[in-house]
This record gives sequence, structure tokens and C-alpha cells, in this order.
Amino acid sequence: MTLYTQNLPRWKKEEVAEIKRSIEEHTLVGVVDMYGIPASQVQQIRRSLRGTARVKMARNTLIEHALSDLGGSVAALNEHATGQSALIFTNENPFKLFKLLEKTKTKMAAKPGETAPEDIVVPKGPTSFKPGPIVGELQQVGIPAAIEGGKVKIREAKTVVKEGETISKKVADALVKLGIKPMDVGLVLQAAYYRDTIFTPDLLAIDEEAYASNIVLAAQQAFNLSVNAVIPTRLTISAIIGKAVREARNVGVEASIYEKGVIDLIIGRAQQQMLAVALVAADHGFELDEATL
Amino acid sequence: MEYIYAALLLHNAGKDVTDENVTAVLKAAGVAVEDARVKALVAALEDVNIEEAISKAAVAPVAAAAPAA
Amino acid sequence: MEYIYAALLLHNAGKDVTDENVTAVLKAAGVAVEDARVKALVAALEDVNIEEAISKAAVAPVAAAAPAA
Amino acid sequence: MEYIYAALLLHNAGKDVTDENVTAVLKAAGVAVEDARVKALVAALEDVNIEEAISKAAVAPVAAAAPAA
Amino acid sequence: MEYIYAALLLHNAGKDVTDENVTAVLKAAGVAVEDARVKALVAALEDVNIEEAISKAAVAPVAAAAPAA
Amino acid sequence: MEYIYAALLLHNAGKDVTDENVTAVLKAAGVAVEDARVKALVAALEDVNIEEAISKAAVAPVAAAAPAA
Amino acid sequence: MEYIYAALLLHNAGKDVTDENVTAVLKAAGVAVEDARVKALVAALEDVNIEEAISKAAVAPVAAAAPAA
Repeated sequence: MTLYTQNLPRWKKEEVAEIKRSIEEHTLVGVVDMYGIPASQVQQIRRSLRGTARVKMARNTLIEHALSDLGGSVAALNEHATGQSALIFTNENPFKLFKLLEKTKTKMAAKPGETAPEDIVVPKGPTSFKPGPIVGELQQVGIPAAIEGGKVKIREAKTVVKEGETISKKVADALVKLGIKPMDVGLVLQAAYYRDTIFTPDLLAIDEEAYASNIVLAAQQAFNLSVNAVIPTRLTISAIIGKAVREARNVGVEASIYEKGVIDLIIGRAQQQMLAVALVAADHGFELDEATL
Repeated sequence: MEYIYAALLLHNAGKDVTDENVTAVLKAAGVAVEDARVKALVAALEDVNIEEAISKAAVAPVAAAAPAA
Repeated sequence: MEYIYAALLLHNAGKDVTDENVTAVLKAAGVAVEDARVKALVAALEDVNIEEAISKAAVAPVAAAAPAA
Repeated sequence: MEYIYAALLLHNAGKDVTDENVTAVLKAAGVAVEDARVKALVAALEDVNIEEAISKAAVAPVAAAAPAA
Repeated sequence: MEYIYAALLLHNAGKDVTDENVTAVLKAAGVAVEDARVKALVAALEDVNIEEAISKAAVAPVAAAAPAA
Repeated sequence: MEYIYAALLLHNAGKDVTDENVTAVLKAAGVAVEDARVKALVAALEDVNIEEAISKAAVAPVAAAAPAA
Repeated sequence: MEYIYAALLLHNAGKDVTDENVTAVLKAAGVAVEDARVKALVAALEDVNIEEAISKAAVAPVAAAAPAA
């Protein structure tokens, strides 16, 4: 299957060979988008992934060559390798990797034209600015700035850009001045190849805890169904017996059936009713004796 | 609280809670009846909706039992 | 509940909860006494510590107070 | 509790809770049936909506249920 | 719940909860017995201490009050 | 509980909970299927609103029910 | 939830929750199986202690509303 690489120059062949080797040596290979990540942050991310995952930057064409050479289901990763893609190798499962990459994201200043990932809110409170043209600049983009005690102050919290809206140049400038960094920047996993399957972010965003809690939920549903529909199983028969006994007791007390299992409950109910009536009688002038209370 | 039990017995049996009835019940139970207390009880219960008071007993969770969350 | 009130009245008055006593109290209240229920009541109370059952009632959460976890 | 269980068995099976039926069920379970208890049971249930009573919470005996806060 | 009550009735009467006994009790109640359900019940009860399950019920939150976890 | 899960699986998949379907699912899971239990399951679920039965909280046996706050 | 039920069915039957087993069970239930979801399930459950999760369910009786899973 070296059909695709036979005409490449030597260094490219070596690069492709290395990519192929890395893919084969790891249980997972992913495609990540590097777009817009400053070099300094890439270094930081690499450091925090060290020992767990390795990021390999390569030209898209070489990645494509490597994947096509390997063929089979991994070749489908090609569809996800666009723009400034890099490969990531790890022996973790795709959920772990997805979470790991989420954690490496950091907040950065917004550039004009970017989309707000969430509502961008300027918090209420004092700023470090002295009075000056800054007040007008802030007010221009709708931030309620005022001068107070010789400092510029934001009078109340204000949402300047809603989630999904584009951030204008003026707003971006104001946010930079206020030191607000609304953008999540980091490696975005676009697809992961793991155990002969391509995992896309929509599957990976469901985390393990969600599965675990669904397991609990399913177990509860099964338990409820077994008890409520009276389908005895070893796990639920005690609960079913308990339900039957409680229902029998309820009937016994409600109907005043004087049987040993319920007579104490009936006494208890009579006693409580007596106390209730005694308290009301006391309210209406009947003096209670000490033994009552 | 024999007097209250007597009243509840009568109420449950669908009888009026009168001096005579309460006295009769208490006597049958061998209680040395104090007329003044009977009168006081009957007077106190005159304006009371016993049914309501009883049903409150079934609802009001006792302070002690309120689970500390 | 008349029967249990009669029993508790007797108990409170320091009398034994026997068929005769319960019947007497109920009759005094004008109740048409069913012997079977009296017998069942007295039998059920035989091994029960009434005092204990009463004191438990004082602490009971009346309706099922759902513990808010 | 056998008598109550027998009554609920019949009720759940869609049968009437009569003296005969209760007695038959108890006998089949090997219980030495006391007629008085059967009569008391049937009498007590006569005016009761069993379906409703089943779900109405009885007063729980409670020291044990008090949640450890 | 008929099947469960049959089992509880037998247990309370001091009898073994076997296929035959459960079937006999249900038949006495006029129930068209399904063997499969009897078998399933008896199998489920094999390793269960019924007495314990009953006594636990006494402490249980009375109506099915679901603690919101 | 395998049988219950098989029923839930079928219900969720929008399939009828029949003997054949339950058996097929259990077999696929490598379970040595007991026809009697399948029949008991299907019979028990016949008149049950599964959606409702799933979501109604059943009270578990209860050492556990004492909420440790 | 079908995928989850399938996993629990296998677990309860003492089988491994593998791609093949989950797929087989789902297919038997007439579900149009999505490979990626099966794999995601199996991968996600790798680090989940199913036994523990189940025992949690048995402890907290909960009104288990169906999720939009």
C-alpha cells in the first residue's frame, strides 16, 4: 500500500512513515484543530499532555498520505483533517482524551469578528482606570461606566455580547482594556480513531459520568418496575414483601382491624387523635391534666 | 386523658358529646366522674369541629420527627 | 375507632381491657356492640404493651414525612 | 396479620371479602380459623375503600425511622 | 400482589412457601393460578429471609415517599 | 433481573414484550432462558403501564432508607 | 436508554459488556444498531463499576423519570 508515497521526496517519505508508525503504536489517533492557537500556548498544551498524549503537526497532504497508506477504517479520518489540523496520539480512550483536551483550554482575549462562546458579561465594580476618555469609550459600547472617588467604575453588570453573536472591534477593544478574556482556546478534537471506529465530538461530549448515572437510572427503573409490577426477582423480592406488608398495615390501621401486627399502630393513631382533640379543647378552655401531655 | 377518649368514643359512634353521654361512658369505664370537668369539656368542645381536629392529627408531622435534611 | 377508644379509656382509667369492660363502655356510649370485634381487639391487645405503643405515637411522624435528602 | 393478608389476597384477586372466602383462604394456608376474628375483619372492612386505604400511610412506629441527622 | 400475599399468609401461618402451598391458597381464593408466576415467586424467595424483609418494612418510609436524592 | 432488563430494552425499543421477543433478547445475551420465568414476566406486565411503573419510586428495603444527612 | 439496558442485561447475566455482545442483544431486540454508539458505550463503561452503580440504585428509591438519552 505504498502506492501513494512512492513518488514523494525522501524527507516526506520519512515523515509519512513516522506518522504511520505512531498510528500503529497507539490505540488512538485523533485529529485536532490548531487554528488560532498561539505558539506559546501550543507549547504549554504539549507540556501538560506529556506522558499521556503527543501532538504531531504535519502538512495535511502528508497526513492524508499516511492515512490512505494505512487504508481501512482509519482512512476515514481524512474527512476530518482540514485546515490547520494536527494529529494526536494516545493510549487513553477517546472520552479521556476529549476531557483532557477540554482541560487544556485557556481563556484568551477576543479578536474582532470572533463569535462569543457564551454571554460576555462586564461585571459591576471599580476598575483601575483614572477618569479620562475611557469612560466615553466604554459608554459607547453600552457599558455603564461612571466616575466615582477619582476612579472609573462600572455601575452595574452588563451583558455586552450574547452567546453566538459576533464581537465587534469596539467591544473587543473595550474588553481588552478591562482585561476580560472570553474566548476558550485550545485543541479541538475533531475526530478520533479508536478500535476500528471513528468517534466524533457529538459522541464524545457525553462523558463517562453521564453513562454511569444512566446505569444507575436504568437500575432504578428496573427496580421500580419489578416492585410496582410485582415481578419477583431475588434482588427485589424483599422490597415487594415490604410493599405488601406496608399496604396490609395501612389497610389494617385505616379499617381498624384489630390484629397483632397493626394494633400498636392503631393505638398510636388513637393517641394522636386524642392529643389533637385535647389541644383544641384546651384552646377552648378545657384544662388538661398533666398526664395528657 | 379519659375525658377526651370518652368524647372521641362518642363522636366516633355518632353520638352527641353531652354531659350525660360523657358521664355515662366514663362511669361504665369505672372512672370517678368529676361533674365540673365534664361540663368544662363539653363546653370546650361545643364550638370545635372534632372531625377537623382529628384529621389534623393525621397531617401534622411531629416536630421531633421532622427529618433534619 | 370506637373500640380502640374504649380500650384506651379503660387502660387510662387503670382498668383491665376485658371483653366485659370494653362491651360495657361501648354500650354506655350507645354503640351496637359486635362481639367479634371486641374479642379480636382484646386478643390483639393481649401481648401488646399499650404504654409503649402510646409513647411511640408521641414521636411518630404522622403521615409519611418524606425525608428530603 | 394472616387475616389481613387473606383479605388483601381476596381483594387483589378481585374477590369479595366475605366470611366464607376469608375462611377458605386461611384454611388452605393451614391456619386454625377463629370465626370471631374473621367476622371482625369482614365487619371492619365493610365500609372501607380498600384501594384507598392501601395507599394511605399508616402511622409508622418510629424511633427507628427517625433519620440520623 | 395476590401471589405475594399468599406467600406472606403462609409464612405468617408458619408454613413453607412451596409451589403446592402457594397454589392451594390461591385456588382457595378462586384465583386462576399461573404456574409460572408461582415458580418465579418461590424461586425469588429461596434465599430471602422473609421475617427480615417484613421487619424492615416496619421501619420503611411509610407511603412510597421518594427521597429526592 | 435479566428478565426485567430484557423487558425494559424491548419496551424502549418500541417492541412488544412478548414471550418470543424476551426469549430472543435473553438468548442473545447468552442467558439460559427459563420459559416459566418468561411467561411470568410477560403475564405480569400485561396490564401494567410500564412507563408509569418505571418512574414510580419503589421503596427499597431499608437499612438504607434512613437518610444519612 | 436501549444501549444502557443492553449493557445491564449482559452484566446481570454475567457476560462481558463487549461490542459484539451489546450488538447481539440490541439486534435481537430489533434495534437498528449504531456501531459508534455501541463502541462509545463500551469505552465509557470501561471505567465504571457497574455493580456499585446498581447498588446505589437499590439504596435510593427514586422516582426515575425517563431521560432523553
